[in-house]
Amino acid sequence: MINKVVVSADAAIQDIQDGMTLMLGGFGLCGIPENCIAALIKKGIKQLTCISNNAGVDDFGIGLMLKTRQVKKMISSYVGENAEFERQLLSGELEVELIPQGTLATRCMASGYGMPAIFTPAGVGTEIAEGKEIRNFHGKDYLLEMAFDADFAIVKAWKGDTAGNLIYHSTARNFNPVMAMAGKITIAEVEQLVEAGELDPDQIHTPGIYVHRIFQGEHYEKRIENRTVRTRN
Amino acid sequence: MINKVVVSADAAIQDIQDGMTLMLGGFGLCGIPENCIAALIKKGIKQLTCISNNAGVDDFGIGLMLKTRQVKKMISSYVGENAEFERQLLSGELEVELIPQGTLATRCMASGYGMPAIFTPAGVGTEIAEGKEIRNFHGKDYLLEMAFDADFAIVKAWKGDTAGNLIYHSTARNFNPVMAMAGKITIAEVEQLVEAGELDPDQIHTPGIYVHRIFQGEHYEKRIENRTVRTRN
Amino acid sequence: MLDKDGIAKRIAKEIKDGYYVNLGIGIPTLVANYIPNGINVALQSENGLLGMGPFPFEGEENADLINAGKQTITTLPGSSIFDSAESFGMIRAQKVDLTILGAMEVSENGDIANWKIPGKMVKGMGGAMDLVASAKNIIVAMQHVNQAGESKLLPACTLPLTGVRCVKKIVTELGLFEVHPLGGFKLLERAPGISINQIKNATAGKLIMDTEVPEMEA
Amino acid sequence: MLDKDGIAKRIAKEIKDGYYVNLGIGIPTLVANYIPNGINVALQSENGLLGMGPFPFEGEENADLINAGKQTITTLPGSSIFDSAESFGMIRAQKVDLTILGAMEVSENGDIANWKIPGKMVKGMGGAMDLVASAKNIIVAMQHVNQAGESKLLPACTLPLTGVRCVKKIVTELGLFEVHPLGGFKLLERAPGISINQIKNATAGKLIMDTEVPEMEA
Repeated sequence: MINKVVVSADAAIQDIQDGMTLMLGGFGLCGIPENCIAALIKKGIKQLTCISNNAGVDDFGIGLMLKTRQVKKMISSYVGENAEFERQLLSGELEVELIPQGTLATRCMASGYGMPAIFTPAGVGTEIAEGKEIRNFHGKDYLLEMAFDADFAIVKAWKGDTAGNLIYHSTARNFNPVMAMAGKITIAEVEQLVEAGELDPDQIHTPGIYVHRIFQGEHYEKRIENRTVRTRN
Repeated sequence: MINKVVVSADAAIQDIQDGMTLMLGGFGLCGIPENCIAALIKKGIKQLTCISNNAGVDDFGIGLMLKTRQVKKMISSYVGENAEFERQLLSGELEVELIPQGTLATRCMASGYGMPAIFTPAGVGTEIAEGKEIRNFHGKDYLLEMAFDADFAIVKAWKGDTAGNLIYHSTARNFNPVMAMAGKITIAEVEQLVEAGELDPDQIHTPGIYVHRIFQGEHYEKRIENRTVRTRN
Repeated sequence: MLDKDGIAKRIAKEIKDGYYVNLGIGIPTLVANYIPNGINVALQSENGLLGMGPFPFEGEENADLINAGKQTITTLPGSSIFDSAESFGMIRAQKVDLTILGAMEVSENGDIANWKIPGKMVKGMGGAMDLVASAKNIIVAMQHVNQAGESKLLPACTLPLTGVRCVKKIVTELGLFEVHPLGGFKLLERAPGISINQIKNATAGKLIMDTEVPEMEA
Repeated sequence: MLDKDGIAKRIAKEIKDGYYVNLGIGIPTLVANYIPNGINVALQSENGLLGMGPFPFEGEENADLINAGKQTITTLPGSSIFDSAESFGMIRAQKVDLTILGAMEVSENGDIANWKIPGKMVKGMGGAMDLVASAKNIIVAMQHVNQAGESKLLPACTLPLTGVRCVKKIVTELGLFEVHPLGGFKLLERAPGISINQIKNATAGKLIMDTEVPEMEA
């Protein structure tokens, strides 16, 4: 089988250039590619356009890349609680495009499925529809939304094998599979990297064909954004 | 959790009416809903439109329903080696619509994803494109193809739970998950029915929300259409 | 007058056995606490989970298992996990029976505004636009008036819209309302101790009612 | 002159390390037997498998594990299984590097006809139309002439088309040809023992060649 293993996050991101468009997996701080974000910061790649559902918090996730002013534009559905984000946005340093979450996910999927555009009702009758083609099917209006075009997709999985097959854990799956499909080059970081053959072919979430580079990450912090618990009686 | 269990194939198909449109999972004879096909034959429901990648063979799969003249129209990508099929087609008793396999799968998926139509390049410049809208994106032509509208989807899985969650085995997966998503009512027959909670949520191929009725089938023959083997030295 | 739990409790009665339900952030989240006995429902969280359970016990939080509000949660027997595209696929395909969410404004034809206030920092619509554009049944849980004392049930929304002609019912601290197919808020039930006049005074949009409007059952 | 295995063997040399390859039914299936040592490839079967292995040993056939030709097969370490929509999704998204398939006719601009003969029972196009419409690299494996002795390399196809302007190379028993971007079959290699004249006589479409055309290596 084709071997996709690279030695480190630094090696995986080595040809990402200033000004490129990146997809970054994760929902909130859950299932984000922590190691690759650290490597992007270390390398100081600038003027990035980031397609990611959220923008992290001030001191974690994509928020760390905002602090170092590496992001020119965010394409997200919700940019949450992030003071530095707000400051850069209001000062005009940062461009933001807000997109309905399902549209964001489906524009990624469209790219991975070789579909140039999709129809969705999300945003019909709202400012999101401005300038977009509207088409009626069976009495209901839909917007025509274009597939995303990203230079790199960077995703985080739980387990991966040397052939690039990925398995996600719980809701850390979220946007990762659809972005993994959609990158011109897809980088996967995993908590556990195993030999090809150790994963059950029936349980693969992302087939290795979509993944160009894979490595085992380290020191996963997996920060919890909103810890909610029940107390035991 | 919501319980989807019905007692038998007969119970599962009891409200399927003459003239309805059914999706039937499977590729060749692999992963076909054997029990439901038997129940449809027993009940003698007629004038059916069947969306299924193939039409079975003379004495197995949908071929059995052709023999009993229950099928008015087949929508398939390949109708294979089936003498009765050929006879009915040439005599005009049976209508056939041939569709590229990827278009067939994607029109099912579109329905399950709430997308009214999709764009695909398959068939551009061929007789399949006749009468269809062609649209150019980024220099390439695509056909606009409509989501399927099926009264029932009938699928076969390996394991299922009482909440309707399904796991398929090996390439018996094929069209089953996309059809399961697409039926107005979806019936799943499984080799092993287990209690909700026995399947790992990360390993579900078809979430229970898509499945309206589930039962454990019996006497699976799982016939092999084209047995090919290596001899040991 | 209903408190937040009262609103959640009333909405919970709208849930039928076998429903798949998506609960928004805020009051809608509380609805899960009041689902009647014998009613089997499955909660959908649009980040990719069906069969959401309660918060975990202290010490059992799992960073990989959160809901759309980024809260740590649990799964239930029969849960399933899927990606974001499939999650919104099942929403668009109307497999989710009921969506309950908050709002800043609702208009008498069922338009909803709940994502943007001009001049203020906009955090984004998240999944709300997808949900309201697709759901076959939407119930709004909200306060009847805003902090300035102005009605949130309006002839037309003044804020940027999230979706059009989509809200079916509204529960506020004052009562239960149905959006009439021809326009207008039809008062179905008064909250305990609330008079018709109190509701009239707090409702800017067209109010419709039968001659007798029952008080909500406790 | 090449036999079927010879054609498969020559095509196998076109496969590069790291390729994902889809093999059609017939001669293309034989290509798997001639992939050079040290070249790692993964075979995609459009019914939903990446990493297709050889036929199973007798007695180890699994009815649930077949290829697109409905033959019993095996998986290899690193295989993955997926549904039909994802399978054609990866094909449309050009994740498959090379598609090898048979043909009834190829035209000098790269059109292909391989699914239908008017007046004969039509079995269907299966996945061929999706594959030829999307693949970035298509090699056709076929006999140079049909059973009536007529050339299958034509100025324009006479049979109903499967796809347009898509074929990149053709290997027949007589040689290896490239479809020229401006139209025409460029002869790159002669099959062992085959003369230019033999090829000219068997080719109805425009034939292009350099002054020296090497003979294929064994």
